[in-house]
Amino acid sequence: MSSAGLSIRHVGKIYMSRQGWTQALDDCSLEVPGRGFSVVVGPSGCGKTTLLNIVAGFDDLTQGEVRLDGNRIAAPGASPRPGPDRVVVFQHGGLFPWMTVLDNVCYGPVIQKKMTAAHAREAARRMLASVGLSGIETTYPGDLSSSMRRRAEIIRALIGGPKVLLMDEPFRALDALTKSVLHEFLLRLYDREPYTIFFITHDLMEAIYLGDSVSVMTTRPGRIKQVLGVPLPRPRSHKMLGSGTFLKLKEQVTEAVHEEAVKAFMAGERELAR
Amino acid sequence: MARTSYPALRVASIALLIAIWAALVRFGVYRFGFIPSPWSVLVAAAAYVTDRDFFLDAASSIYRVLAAWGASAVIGIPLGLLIGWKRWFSELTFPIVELLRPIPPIAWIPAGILFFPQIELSVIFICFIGSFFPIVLNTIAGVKQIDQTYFRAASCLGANDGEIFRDVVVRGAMPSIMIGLAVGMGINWMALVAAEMIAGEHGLGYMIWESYSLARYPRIVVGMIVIGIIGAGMSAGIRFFGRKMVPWQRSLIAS
Amino acid sequence: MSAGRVEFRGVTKRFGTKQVLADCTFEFTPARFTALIGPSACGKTTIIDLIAGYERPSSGAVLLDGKSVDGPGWDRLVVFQETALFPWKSTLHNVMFGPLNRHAARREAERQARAMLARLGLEGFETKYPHQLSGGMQRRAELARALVNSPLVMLLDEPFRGLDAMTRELMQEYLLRLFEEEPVTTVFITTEIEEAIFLADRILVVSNAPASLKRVIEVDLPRPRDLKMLSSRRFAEIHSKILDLMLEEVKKAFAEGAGDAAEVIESYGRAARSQSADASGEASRDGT
Amino acid sequence: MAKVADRVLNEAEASSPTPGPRTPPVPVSRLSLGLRAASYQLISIALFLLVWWAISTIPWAIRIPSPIEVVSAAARLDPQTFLDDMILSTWRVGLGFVIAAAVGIPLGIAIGYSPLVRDLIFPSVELFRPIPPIAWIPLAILFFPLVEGMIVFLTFYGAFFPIVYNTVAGVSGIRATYIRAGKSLGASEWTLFWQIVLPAALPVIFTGLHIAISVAWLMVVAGEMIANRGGVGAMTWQAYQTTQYPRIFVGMAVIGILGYLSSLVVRLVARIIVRWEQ
Repeated sequence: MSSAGLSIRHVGKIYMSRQGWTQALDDCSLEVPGRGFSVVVGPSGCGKTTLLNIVAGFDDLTQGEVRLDGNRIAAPGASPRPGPDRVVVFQHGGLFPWMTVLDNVCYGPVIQKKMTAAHAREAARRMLASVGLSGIETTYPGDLSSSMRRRAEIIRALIGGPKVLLMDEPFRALDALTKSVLHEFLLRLYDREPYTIFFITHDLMEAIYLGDSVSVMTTRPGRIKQVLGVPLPRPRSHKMLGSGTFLKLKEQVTEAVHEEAVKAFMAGERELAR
Repeated sequence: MARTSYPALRVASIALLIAIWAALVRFGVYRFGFIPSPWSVLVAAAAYVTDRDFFLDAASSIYRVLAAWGASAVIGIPLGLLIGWKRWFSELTFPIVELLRPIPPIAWIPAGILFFPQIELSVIFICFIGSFFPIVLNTIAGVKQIDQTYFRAASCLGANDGEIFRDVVVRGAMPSIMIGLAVGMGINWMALVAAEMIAGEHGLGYMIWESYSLARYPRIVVGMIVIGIIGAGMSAGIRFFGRKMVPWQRSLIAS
Repeated sequence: MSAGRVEFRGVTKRFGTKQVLADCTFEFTPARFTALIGPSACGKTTIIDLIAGYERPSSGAVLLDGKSVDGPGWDRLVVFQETALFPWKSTLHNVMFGPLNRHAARREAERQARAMLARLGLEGFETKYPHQLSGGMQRRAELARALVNSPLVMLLDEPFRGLDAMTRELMQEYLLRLFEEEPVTTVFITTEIEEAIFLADRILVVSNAPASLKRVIEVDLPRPRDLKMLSSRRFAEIHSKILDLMLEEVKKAFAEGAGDAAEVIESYGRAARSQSADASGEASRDGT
Repeated sequence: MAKVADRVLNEAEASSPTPGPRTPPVPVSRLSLGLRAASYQLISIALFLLVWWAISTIPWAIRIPSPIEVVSAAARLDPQTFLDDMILSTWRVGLGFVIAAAVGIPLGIAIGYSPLVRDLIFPSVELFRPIPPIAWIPLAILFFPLVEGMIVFLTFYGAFFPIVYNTVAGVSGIRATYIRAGKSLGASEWTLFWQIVLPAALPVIFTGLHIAISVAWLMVVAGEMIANRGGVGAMTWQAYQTTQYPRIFVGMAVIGILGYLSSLVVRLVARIIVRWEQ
């Protein structure tokens, strides 16, 4: 009950609008063990992001509860607040464009009054240097390559030592090479110090390559359809992408997701046809 | 589309404009005979810019514009930020803004004179009305277009409401605020000229109108050119200032 | 079925002083699906622009069925990276645009357009404007706008970029089906290795700027293809071969001082190195 | 609708492990959302009138007639002359605006389309830009023998620049892929212009028209105040001269309403013509 990690229990979410009700999530349960790397895959519009938003505290839930390291952080009626214990890496990049990279990375520690500004700067510099990002401290995010931006954002999320790192399709819309660069980056960080990571994506290869487990979500209303363990050893390397274990797993996940994807796709087209 | 350019044509363009002006006046086409010629304007300009009146007029116009612009920025920016950020505040105050917005600043001239017995204050008030709406509306738009991601990012890094206001709302809206300030300055000059013509004493708009009344026609054109130059200079100043304020977005305030 | 042969003979392209293509000699075989893959911004799009006739080679020749390409034409049609459907025309009128320009009768053009839209599963969307369609539908409508002209060559410039992975997969299946039903010479640009293997008969790996042909890889997966093949052994072999080739390219770019490439090298290099040594090294640095 | 909700809630009841209090979602109807928005607007306007009234009663504040005085002044206006003034002003704005559009849009297209025309004409146009249109009033009086001509010229001149600038921006800002796609699909120059360049630029051209109509109203008011020969601007100015102060505010309100309505018309036309935009 009070074990470390993120625990999502029977979470349901109903949206209300002028048009009526939409059930986005229905009885969603998922466990992310402490220092574990859990990936959720599902077709777009299946409610993955809603689930992440609930955990992050951007959205409230209408059923169930979410616990982090045993403490309840969200329940119906108990309006959650976002906090530095659950930091999000955003889909389209969440670095403040009006702050330099260094100011972005320092932002959390300074605002939480964990460190003095000078201290935070020092720590940020060191952290950036340790991942090969020195020399860009005074640059604005807009002047960086997309890969550098993503990396700086991950560092900004990690510097305050969150209890869980929430990643909302962070590598979406990047080209294949940049993506694989970032995969290696994230894996290397994780090998160095495993954080609890809750990762959302619709890229199956990415899901299997990165995660300890892959949970497949159904199309709306979102529910966890299947959880598959990834038996690949760590540290991972891109040579494993051709291994038998990987291919077998990929086939399984593809099958599970494809069905949902087609359903979601048809539903989407029907909706537009109206 | 081809990006060919003809630099010589650009010079020719302006030369041609002046030549056509001179010819139209010289040969008195239609009523162009009433319009001062380029040469007479040049002579009048030489006389005017060395005159003490020039500095008096320019100084009082610039003072009025800057005062009005500053006041509308001081009131308009915070108001716009709040309207854009807090929904209840927007619902409470935005209808009033919407109600008053369609009234052009010039229509406020009689009211302005009525409100303030001193001419100085009423001219500044009319200019204030001119720049107030572009500044408020651009500030609101600036806040509204900030991606929700940044609010979320700030709050999950531990920022409270005040910090979100300081680090996300104000800074995110800054590019748009700068545009509002630039547009406001342009409308300010327009309102100023009208107010000075109708109600003013001193000032470049007043000078133009006085020259008309005293039949010193070339001076009218001199006044127009002086206003154009000062206005363009101030806009350039704002753009420069804007670039300093939003170093992360270089091309935004280019035009 | 021999029409639609595109040949590049010693083609070089410069923009100002910058060389984009260096001495390219290759050909796109009729009725075959060729994918061009290479690092982003390596000059792949220029190859499409040359075939489409938007650009002319600085030296060398681009030939279509033996004749030099001069200017755009409906026999070589492009599906662009971001959709280029005209937003002010309905889906039907977008598709009719080509036939009408060739002075087809309005009725006939409409009949063809409707049939083509139906073939792509877009019945019922004829009167919708592009912004009323989903991303996947827009791509299909654009395919329809090109295919209705029965071009000799289809040029696809990363057409599925920006779609989410699953819609993308479905679009790939659509494209495969269309191609397998009626093969035309197809040139497909992508940065995704998986996509290239899944769709193509041949893959041209393009080297970094200035672009030139690095290697031709024949994809011997049987047709008709299906998603199962993505997890086959043969697929994985080709995949790793191409990945290695591309990494080599990126390394070369690094030697020439390109900034972003440094990152690739670094992360791949470190991944290969002993992880424990790396980790302990970092730990001691963090400790100080 | 309600049934789905019931089912969802029942299921929630059955499956939820949460012991704590659960607040079932409160249905929000379209009506109540609409009412809420309307009530805020009413409160907002009421607040405005209250502040206005309060200021009018304070002797040491700015001199302003109370809202009641303004309303009764409006009621006492002669409807015929009032209507004539409104029609006259609207006519002047409309005429100037239409001429500006008729000249400005083709000119803007030519400047945006042809580098030759751009370099020949644009520098001269640029030269006029920093001079506020109102500063042209004295010259306009000199030039035009009739008040009518002068005022229409002023509205034309005010509307002209926003139209030209936005048309140029619209035409030169077309995404290159549209042109390329058109050429590949075999479009002639003629088709390219009418079916691609023009529609692609239309949304931006309408932005220009929208700005232009409000500048035209500003100019008509300035012109009428100075000429003092009919129109709502003159009516407002005369109210001041004859110390009928509440009428000033009636005039302002009318100017505001007419300005608002005419920009509404532009927006409506835009929505009909540019129907492909959301």
